[in-house]
Amino acid sequence: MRVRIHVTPKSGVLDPQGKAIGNALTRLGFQGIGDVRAGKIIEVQLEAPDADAAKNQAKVMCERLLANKVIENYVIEVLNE
Amino acid sequence: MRVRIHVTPKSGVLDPQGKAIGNALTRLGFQGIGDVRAGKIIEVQLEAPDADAAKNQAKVMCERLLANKVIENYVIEVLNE
Amino acid sequence: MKHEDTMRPGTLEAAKQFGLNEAEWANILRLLNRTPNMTELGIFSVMWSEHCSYKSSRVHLRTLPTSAPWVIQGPGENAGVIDIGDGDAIVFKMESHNHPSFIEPFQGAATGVGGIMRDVFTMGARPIAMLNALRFGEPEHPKTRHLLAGVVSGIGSYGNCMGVPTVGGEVNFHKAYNGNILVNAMCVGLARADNIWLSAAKGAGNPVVYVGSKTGRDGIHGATMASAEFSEDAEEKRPTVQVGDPFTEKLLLEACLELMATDAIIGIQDMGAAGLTSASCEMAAKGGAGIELWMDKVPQREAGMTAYEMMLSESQERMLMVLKPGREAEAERIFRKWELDFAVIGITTDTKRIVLRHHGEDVCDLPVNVLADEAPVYERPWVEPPRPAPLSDVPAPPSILGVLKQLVASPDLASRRWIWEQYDYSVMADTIQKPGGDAAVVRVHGTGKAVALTTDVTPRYCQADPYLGGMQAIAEAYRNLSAVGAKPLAVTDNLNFGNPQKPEIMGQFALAVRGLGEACRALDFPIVSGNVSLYNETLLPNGQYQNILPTPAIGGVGLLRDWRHMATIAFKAEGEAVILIGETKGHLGQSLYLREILQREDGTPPLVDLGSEKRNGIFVRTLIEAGQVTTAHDCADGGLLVAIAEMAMAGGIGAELAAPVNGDPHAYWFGEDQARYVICVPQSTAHDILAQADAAAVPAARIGTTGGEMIILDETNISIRALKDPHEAWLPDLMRR
Amino acid sequence: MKAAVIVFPASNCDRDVATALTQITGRSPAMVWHANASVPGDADLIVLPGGFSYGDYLRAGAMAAHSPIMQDVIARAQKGTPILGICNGFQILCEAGLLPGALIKNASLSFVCRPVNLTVEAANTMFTNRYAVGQTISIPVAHGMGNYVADEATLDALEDEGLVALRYTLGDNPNGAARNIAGIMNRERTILGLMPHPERACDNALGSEDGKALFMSLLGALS
Ligand SMILES: Nc1ncnc2c1ncn2[C@@H]1O[C@H](COP(=O)(O)OP(=O)(O)O)[C@@H](O)[C@H]1O
Ligand SMILES: [Mg+2]
Repeated sequence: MRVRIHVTPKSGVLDPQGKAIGNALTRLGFQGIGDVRAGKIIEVQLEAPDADAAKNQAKVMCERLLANKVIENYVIEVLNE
Repeated sequence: MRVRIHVTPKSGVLDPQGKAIGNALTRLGFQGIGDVRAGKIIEVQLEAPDADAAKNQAKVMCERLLANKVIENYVIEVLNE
Repeated sequence: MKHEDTMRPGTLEAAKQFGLNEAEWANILRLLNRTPNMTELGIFSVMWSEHCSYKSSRVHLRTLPTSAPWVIQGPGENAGVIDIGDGDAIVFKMESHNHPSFIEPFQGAATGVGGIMRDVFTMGARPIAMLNALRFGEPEHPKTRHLLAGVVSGIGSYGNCMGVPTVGGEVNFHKAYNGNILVNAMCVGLARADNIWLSAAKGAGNPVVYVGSKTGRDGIHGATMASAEFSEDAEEKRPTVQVGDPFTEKLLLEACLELMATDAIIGIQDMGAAGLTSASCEMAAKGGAGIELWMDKVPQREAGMTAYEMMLSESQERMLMVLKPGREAEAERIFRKWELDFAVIGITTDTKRIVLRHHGEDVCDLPVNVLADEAPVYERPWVEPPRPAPLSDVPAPPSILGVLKQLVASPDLASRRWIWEQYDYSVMADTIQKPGGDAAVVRVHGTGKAVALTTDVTPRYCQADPYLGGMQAIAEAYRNLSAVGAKPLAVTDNLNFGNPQKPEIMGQFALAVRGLGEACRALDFPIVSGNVSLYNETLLPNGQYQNILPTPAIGGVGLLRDWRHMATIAFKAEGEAVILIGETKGHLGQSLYLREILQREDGTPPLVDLGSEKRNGIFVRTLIEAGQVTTAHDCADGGLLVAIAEMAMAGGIGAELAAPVNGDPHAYWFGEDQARYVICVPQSTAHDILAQADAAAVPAARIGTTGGEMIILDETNISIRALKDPHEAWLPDLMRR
Repeated sequence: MKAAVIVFPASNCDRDVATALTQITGRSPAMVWHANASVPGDADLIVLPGGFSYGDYLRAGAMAAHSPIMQDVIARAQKGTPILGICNGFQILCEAGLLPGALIKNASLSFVCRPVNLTVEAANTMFTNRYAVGQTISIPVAHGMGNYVADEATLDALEDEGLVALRYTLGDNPNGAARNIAGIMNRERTILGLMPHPERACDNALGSEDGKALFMSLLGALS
């Protein structure tokens, strides 16, 4: 079973990387660039009987390791069953 | 218009971060962890008349800056229209 | 809080939530002769917090010696400044980021580094070195590895990006820090003595300018959190963590230095803890001016921010300046070039009031002196902590070298290489002594001079006897500088203690400060800047409080007039005479031998004889300056044999040692008597050096000869490899687990 | 020999390399701000220094590769002006397409600062003619993203054409780089990118003078 986890900075938390990317796009000549946020995406192959179990397992992974809950949010997507 | 861009290491390209995450998950006691890939997610607010135009613009951004085609693939998703 | 709510009158309840007590609230009402609104109350809570007002510590700090002919600026500005000759000045300070680093180790430590760098470059100095003094809980504690890894990578990521070498520091592990780690960062900068910038906002009608990053809602009430003890709900306070942006800070550094090459600035102050509030109040207070701020002009990261939020935000990488009128355009050009926000957000006035205007309304109007000078000062009651019983018998170990092997791989003595290899210690190409020695040495670029830098304190000594522990911290810093051949010049401190409202903790503080002061006076080693971090305690599940060990961390700065005459700890050649300087009594109380080998933390800490410290230090330094000695190391944690082992491991050369004629060998080899150094000299000069020592009334004795690949002690021996492998492996092994 | 050092936002070894160049060539380089349109016409060497241009955000060197000055740097490269990229400069050269491959996170995921032993692989170049092939030299590295990657065909081509200038000596690879690659050149051997910092190894007081020969090679070749 494969899950995909999106980890993004919480709104209100400074995202220096997003800010720098936004400025760079503007410098490259793209017009009307607004807010840019940069995050991580982690795909994990894991063993689980079904999608729900996979999602639960991924949730534990996020809480324990993959996301820094102080400043980040995460969203889990199960890719196939 | 908001687009989300997934940038992931090409298969075959070394992914030290993915590998380290996989090892850490196994050390934390998760069983049966297989391949782990780590990538980036970039959300950009841009001005475009419709989803197709937004996608095209994002594609140019990826080709020019957001992805390094030597090592990365990208996928574009338009979030709202 | 919505805008309307920030305009409502404050209440006692709100004041308490902001960390003020009933008497302080009453005092505010009396001083203002009216009820402050919530915005004003927020500003009071920040300015009157422990962090900004030093209300518990001030009466004690006043007793510290802060002057010397070479001190240009003592405590009171963003950092201390000393004269190192030829028009050069060193600007330095140490600061804590303990609580944020416990909550989010990477960002907490990173923003700590960013904050202390701003303190230094605000004064016109280019940072040239960073150090960090770290304390973690027990190595086995479930949080320790995560915290250590995060803190180290946070420090590295910020300092490395800034291009400032991180050249030294110290790390201890002790269970008293399980729930409250200490992250103290020190920044050292180089400036021209005639180009130091201060923070006073002088004159009326001068533009007040904001530069750097935009203001967001981060860290609101960070300063009050820094002054509140930790409880189990510390995690609830998480959103107050700020994220650092070293890239922006690097631009800010370059832009500020570029502007400082002109004479456009009247006063400049970084926005650190308590952000815009303390920056504006302190600038106004120092300059005897008033300030009017136009909050609509403050660069904002988020929509709909209230004046309250902007004033209390702790967004990083921001500065406030007062410019000479008419110089705005020139300044703006520089900051725009560096792609930074720049805004004129107010004006100085002659009212001596802080006035905030937002959406056409005055949302705050407070007298500056009430915020700054009328802040509470407490003479908190204190008692002398109980003295430890004198040491009972200490059994001899079966094998001296076996103990040595165990000690060099113990948590407080094992190699810190895993840490410092994550720091760029060689950028700027002037680091001529990297981490791993007694003090780091960094050249003053393009000159023959160099500065030596060290951080020191032995918390277990301070716990047993805060007065002696305070003295010892200064003495050890003095020794580490002398051991590389530097003349110790001045000190910054970071006083980390528990809850000052507990008389025993306040007693630790008072006595430690007394010890620091006494040692500084005796050694001509004034304190020119510092920081106090109190309330370092954790509420345990059983309802008890765990206070940290008293930890007055000392950052010492010394000067080498000629860096070609410098000593390092490594044995350099075979067949040299190993000479011990200083007197050895075999003091085992509070030693690492007791703690690591016998699992005992008892006895009194070693005595500190400041006369010997000075005499012996000057003697060793003079030999190094004269080019007679290039190998020296002080004896500290672990005692004489550990010092010798460190010299052998660093040089890859062994030594043959003679045991003492009388006394217990284990006390001789592992006792932690102070004021001692090990030096090495060629056979041909050994006799002369001993004679010089004799003439200077400095105890000195030849104790061995370098050579081979072993440490040989009477009939026993151990190879350097057998010591070095476990010494180097301990920390990487811990982190791999 | 007249060098130009390009200064990007958050370059931080620009001064160090200028010091080394001044000391060894006797001439101080021109310091050129990245927003400028062109490199001074008389520059016969362009140096992209180490540092954290744009904070290493997104990918190290990615944003700097699009700096205004880079159009001229690329044009000058095509005309054969020698270019030296150190650390972040190497990353920028790869991102700008002037050198093949890419530099990704160190295998350890940690920043690493320490002296490394390098083996000189090519000495018949303007950058390395003062070294001997097979010589071992010690130069410090200091980077978080020095792990060189490229597809097998590219790696084979680099080897076959003798474009690997420096390799980490066996057992001393600090970052996991493919085939221990520490520095590579373009086909014309006019561009060198390397992760180690030769400018920090020009002074025995810093621990090594092994970097000096690189600047002396250039001095000899260009004057
Ligand atoms: N956190 C750290 N960062 C950088 N260097 C460190 C750190 N901790 C220790 N070191 C270095 O390791 C060496 C040994 O530290 P320590 O045992 O505290 O020295 P000493 O006993 O001489 O004060 C010193 O050179 C010190 O600068
Ligand atoms: Mg020492």
